[in-house]
Amino acid sequence: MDILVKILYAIIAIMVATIWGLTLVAIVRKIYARVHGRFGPPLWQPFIDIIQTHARRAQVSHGLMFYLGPVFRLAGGLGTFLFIPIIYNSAVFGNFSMAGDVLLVMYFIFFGQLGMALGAGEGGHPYSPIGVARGLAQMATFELPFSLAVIAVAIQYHTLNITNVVAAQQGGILNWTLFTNPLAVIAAMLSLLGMNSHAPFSLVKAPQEIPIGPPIEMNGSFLGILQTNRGIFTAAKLVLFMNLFFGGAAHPNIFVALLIMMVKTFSIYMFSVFIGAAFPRFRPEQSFRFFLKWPTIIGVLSVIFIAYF
Amino acid sequence: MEKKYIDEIEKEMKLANEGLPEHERKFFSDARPSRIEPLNKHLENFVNWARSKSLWILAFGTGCGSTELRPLMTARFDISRYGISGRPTPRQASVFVIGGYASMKTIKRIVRSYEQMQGPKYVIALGSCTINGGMYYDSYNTINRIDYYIPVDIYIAGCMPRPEALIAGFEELKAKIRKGECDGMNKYADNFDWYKENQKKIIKDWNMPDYNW
Amino acid sequence: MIKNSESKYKDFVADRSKYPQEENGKPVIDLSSHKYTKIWQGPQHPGVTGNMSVELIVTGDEIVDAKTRVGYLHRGFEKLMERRRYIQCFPIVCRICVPEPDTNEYCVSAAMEDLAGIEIPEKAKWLRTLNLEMSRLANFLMWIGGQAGSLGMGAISQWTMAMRDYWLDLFEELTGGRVYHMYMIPGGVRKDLPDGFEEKARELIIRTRDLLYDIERVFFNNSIVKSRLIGLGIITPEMVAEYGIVGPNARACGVENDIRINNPYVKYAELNVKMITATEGDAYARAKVRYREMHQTLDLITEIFDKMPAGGEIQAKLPNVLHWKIPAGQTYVKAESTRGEHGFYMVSDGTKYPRRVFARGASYTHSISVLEKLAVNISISDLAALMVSVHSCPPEIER
Amino acid sequence: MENLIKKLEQMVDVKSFVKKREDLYFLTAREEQIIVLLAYLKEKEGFNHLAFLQAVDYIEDNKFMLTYMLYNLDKKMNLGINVFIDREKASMTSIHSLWHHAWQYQRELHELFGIDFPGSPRVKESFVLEGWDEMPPMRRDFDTLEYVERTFYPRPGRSTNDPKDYMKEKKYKNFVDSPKLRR
Repeated sequence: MDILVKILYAIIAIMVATIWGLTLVAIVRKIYARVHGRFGPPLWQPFIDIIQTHARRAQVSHGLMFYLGPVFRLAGGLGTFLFIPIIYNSAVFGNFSMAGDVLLVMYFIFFGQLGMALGAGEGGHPYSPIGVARGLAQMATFELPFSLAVIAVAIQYHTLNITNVVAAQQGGILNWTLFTNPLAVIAAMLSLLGMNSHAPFSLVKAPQEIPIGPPIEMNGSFLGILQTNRGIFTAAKLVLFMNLFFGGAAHPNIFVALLIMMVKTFSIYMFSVFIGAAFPRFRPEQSFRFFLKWPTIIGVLSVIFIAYF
Repeated sequence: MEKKYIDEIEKEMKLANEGLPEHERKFFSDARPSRIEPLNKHLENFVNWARSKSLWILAFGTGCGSTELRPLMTARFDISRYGISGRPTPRQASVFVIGGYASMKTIKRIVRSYEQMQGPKYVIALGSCTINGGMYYDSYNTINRIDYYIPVDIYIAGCMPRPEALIAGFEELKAKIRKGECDGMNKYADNFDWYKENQKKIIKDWNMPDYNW
Repeated sequence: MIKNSESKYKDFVADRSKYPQEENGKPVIDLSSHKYTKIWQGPQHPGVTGNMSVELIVTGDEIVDAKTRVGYLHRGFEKLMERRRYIQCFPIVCRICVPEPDTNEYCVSAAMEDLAGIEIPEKAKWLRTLNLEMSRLANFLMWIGGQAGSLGMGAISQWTMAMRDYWLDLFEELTGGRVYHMYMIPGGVRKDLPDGFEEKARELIIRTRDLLYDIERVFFNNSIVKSRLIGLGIITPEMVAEYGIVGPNARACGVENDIRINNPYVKYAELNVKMITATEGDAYARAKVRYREMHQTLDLITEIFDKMPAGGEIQAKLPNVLHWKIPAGQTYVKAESTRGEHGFYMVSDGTKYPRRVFARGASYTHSISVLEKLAVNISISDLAALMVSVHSCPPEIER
Repeated sequence: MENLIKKLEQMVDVKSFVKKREDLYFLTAREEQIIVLLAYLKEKEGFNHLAFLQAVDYIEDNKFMLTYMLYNLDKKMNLGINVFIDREKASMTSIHSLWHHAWQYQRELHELFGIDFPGSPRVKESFVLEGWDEMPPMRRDFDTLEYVERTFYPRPGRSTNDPKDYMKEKKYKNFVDSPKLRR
């Protein structure tokens, strides 16, 4: 009986996260539009897009992996999400948080991309392998500073459990990792730029070079699933960062806590949006070089700093 | 019915793909487009509303009419307010904007891109040149009527039509979609042989499959 | 494979140790060996300029061979003009180059006047100069938006396209047409300036300057833009004569080739047009040259408004244009478009119909020979930027 | 300019020499001497910019007139060189060795006029037409309107009429003299 309740709670959490993630995507589109000097699409546009993609009459598949690719992507997004507590100390939004879930989450972040790579490769369009190669290489590079930052956090709090990490940051803004371990936060935020793949790191979906890259053959429901996953995955990433570095969202009143979560994730997202609105795109090797240079050095420094001082 | 008749019927229902060399034919589909019936009434109305609210234009500037697509997309006449955005690949696009005249080299690509689009797909034809040839009515390289080669939903007259006219045309298209009148995909499937005959009449070197998904 | 620090770009060489193996100087490209992939960039591709395509052969991310395929916009203008009378030729020529139609109008009208020996009045010359400069500015705004967009910087292209649209509004007020303005008819121009045109234009010039300063701050001083454009597609002064390179592409490597100064047409002799050159010859230098050209165009428009006489005849006496016979002869009239030398070669044989009209577009060589040479050894990511940087305009290639 | 003409006349035989404008001259040369003439003009006289190479179809006297338009950046002067070649089995010596972009014009002429340039690279490639099986379209005896009516589907209701008669009957019925363009 207990597990059923937990599953029900998880479904509620997924709903909330999906809606919030898609709304966040729409808000970001509007902000870009304002930078461009126009109005931009309405806030409900992503939802209508998803309905429209699922309502296509004909859908072309290229084999089994082509089916499984978006499914893996969605599984990766859900897996990333399900092990992150959205709200600290909440029965509904606690999710399946357990010991060592940080490692699981980082594995799931990879998992979705790999599944997507398999599916896109089956599509057979020459641009999708190029996009997949770019995406995986870039991910391998930006995962390095991120893992270093997570290792630093784990050393700092002597735990691999996100809930404990959040618990350790409670009680005052100065307990956040942002202030207790700034180097790790800097490294992680730099890698967030690549994770969100906004400019200048929007290599994977560069329209002028490889028109939209891996999902170039995805159509109809495949694309719809990918877009749904975009909402979930965005929310999951941002909530993870919020939990690890910005003190999580904790409040006795659940709605206030949700509000805190929204405000924090939004401001974390803005960091990469502001940079993306003002910069052109890197060449792939430039992007890889960027991640392997300063963010990695900062991450190593943060680990050393935490371990020995 | 006996099985061999069924086989014969199936054989003549298959496409010949004569344009392709012998060893390549097995790589391509030889199925004809099939008519797809809409869903039941209320569901169809709902999805039609969703389709009309998010139109994805195929990013293929086939003629000089596509010059006016850039002001349409950008800050002056911001078409994304109406949920219309560009899509770089035909697999995901739902609206094909034929920008002005189509030369004989372009109509081949137009046919190919149109057949690769996943239905329901709508076509908007810009400019007088797509209606009756316009000022290129006697040019040996530009076709006169686009609707002999692909089904067209909305014509926008003018050389070239202004962005306001384009916005009005898109609104017309939305109204037609909500009424469920834009059925170009099934029209193409029904009159497939007629369209193919017209296309092969002008595309002299037909080196692609007869119907490419 | 590709060095990308700004200083190293000067001696830019790709590592050819693996692919393709060279035999007596020529790379051997064997598609059946699975080392190479053939990719068609275009015609249905967001990164190509207009409706053209480049047939690429890549190994990994590096282009080893490129062939430009054009002809998707061929309308046979020259054949059509042989079937039309002189005055009927005039309204179709502006379709030859879509973003900048006025150069075609000027060239064909000037060619007819040159053959028929008609001298157009002063005010008409001033108005033609004004119109040419305005269209040059509009096209440059579109170009710099495309250059920024090809690097994935959407904001700049949105701003410049909006600003270009205000200039198109001025065009509409002056000529009645938004994109295609059949304005410079043979023997003069169609309309005089409307009231209040000058004030609107001056006010718009100020706004355009503000936008240009913003663009310099956001685009030209951007480290990523520099690291991507500097050293991309270097045109050397030796190539200029060999490949027939004209216009900003030639000026960006130090060759002083500007028809407005070398062979002044309508009123450029009385305006102070400065020769704007750079020395590097790479994409960044070309962009800078065009950026300074835009500023100079704004200056020129202001100067034209200062020097233009108020009244005056704007239309010379023509014979009845419906049966207008032009004496036999041949002529070549050229003007400086945004892409360089844009010329019309017209041969008449004494009848009502021209015998032969040929439109020489600058990007005829820029985006075929030059692009095929420059595209080799660069990464596939840079191809869109390179195509915009040589300013290829497909409709004027194939007419 | 005149001494240049003298020099040229000593070297090759220049048939006619026309001064069109201050900065535009035309001269007519013989077919077999064109490569010598162009090489001399390019290397010695500084006419090193080939603006274009085009053909004019003189069907009545059964000739093609090729025009090489050169430009001299120092003298700021255009020089057009006309060469008359035979129309049947039209062939011309290729100049792709002089300019790297000359092969484009030769490919275009080969496709649109049917003039052959032996040895020119990629001259047989298709430039703008695809699967064209008629005669080269830019020749005078190719009737494009007839081809259009044969190939495409003109929309009914379109009428073309001679502007002179049309204007006469519509507008200037009671005009005696021909109308002047007025602003």
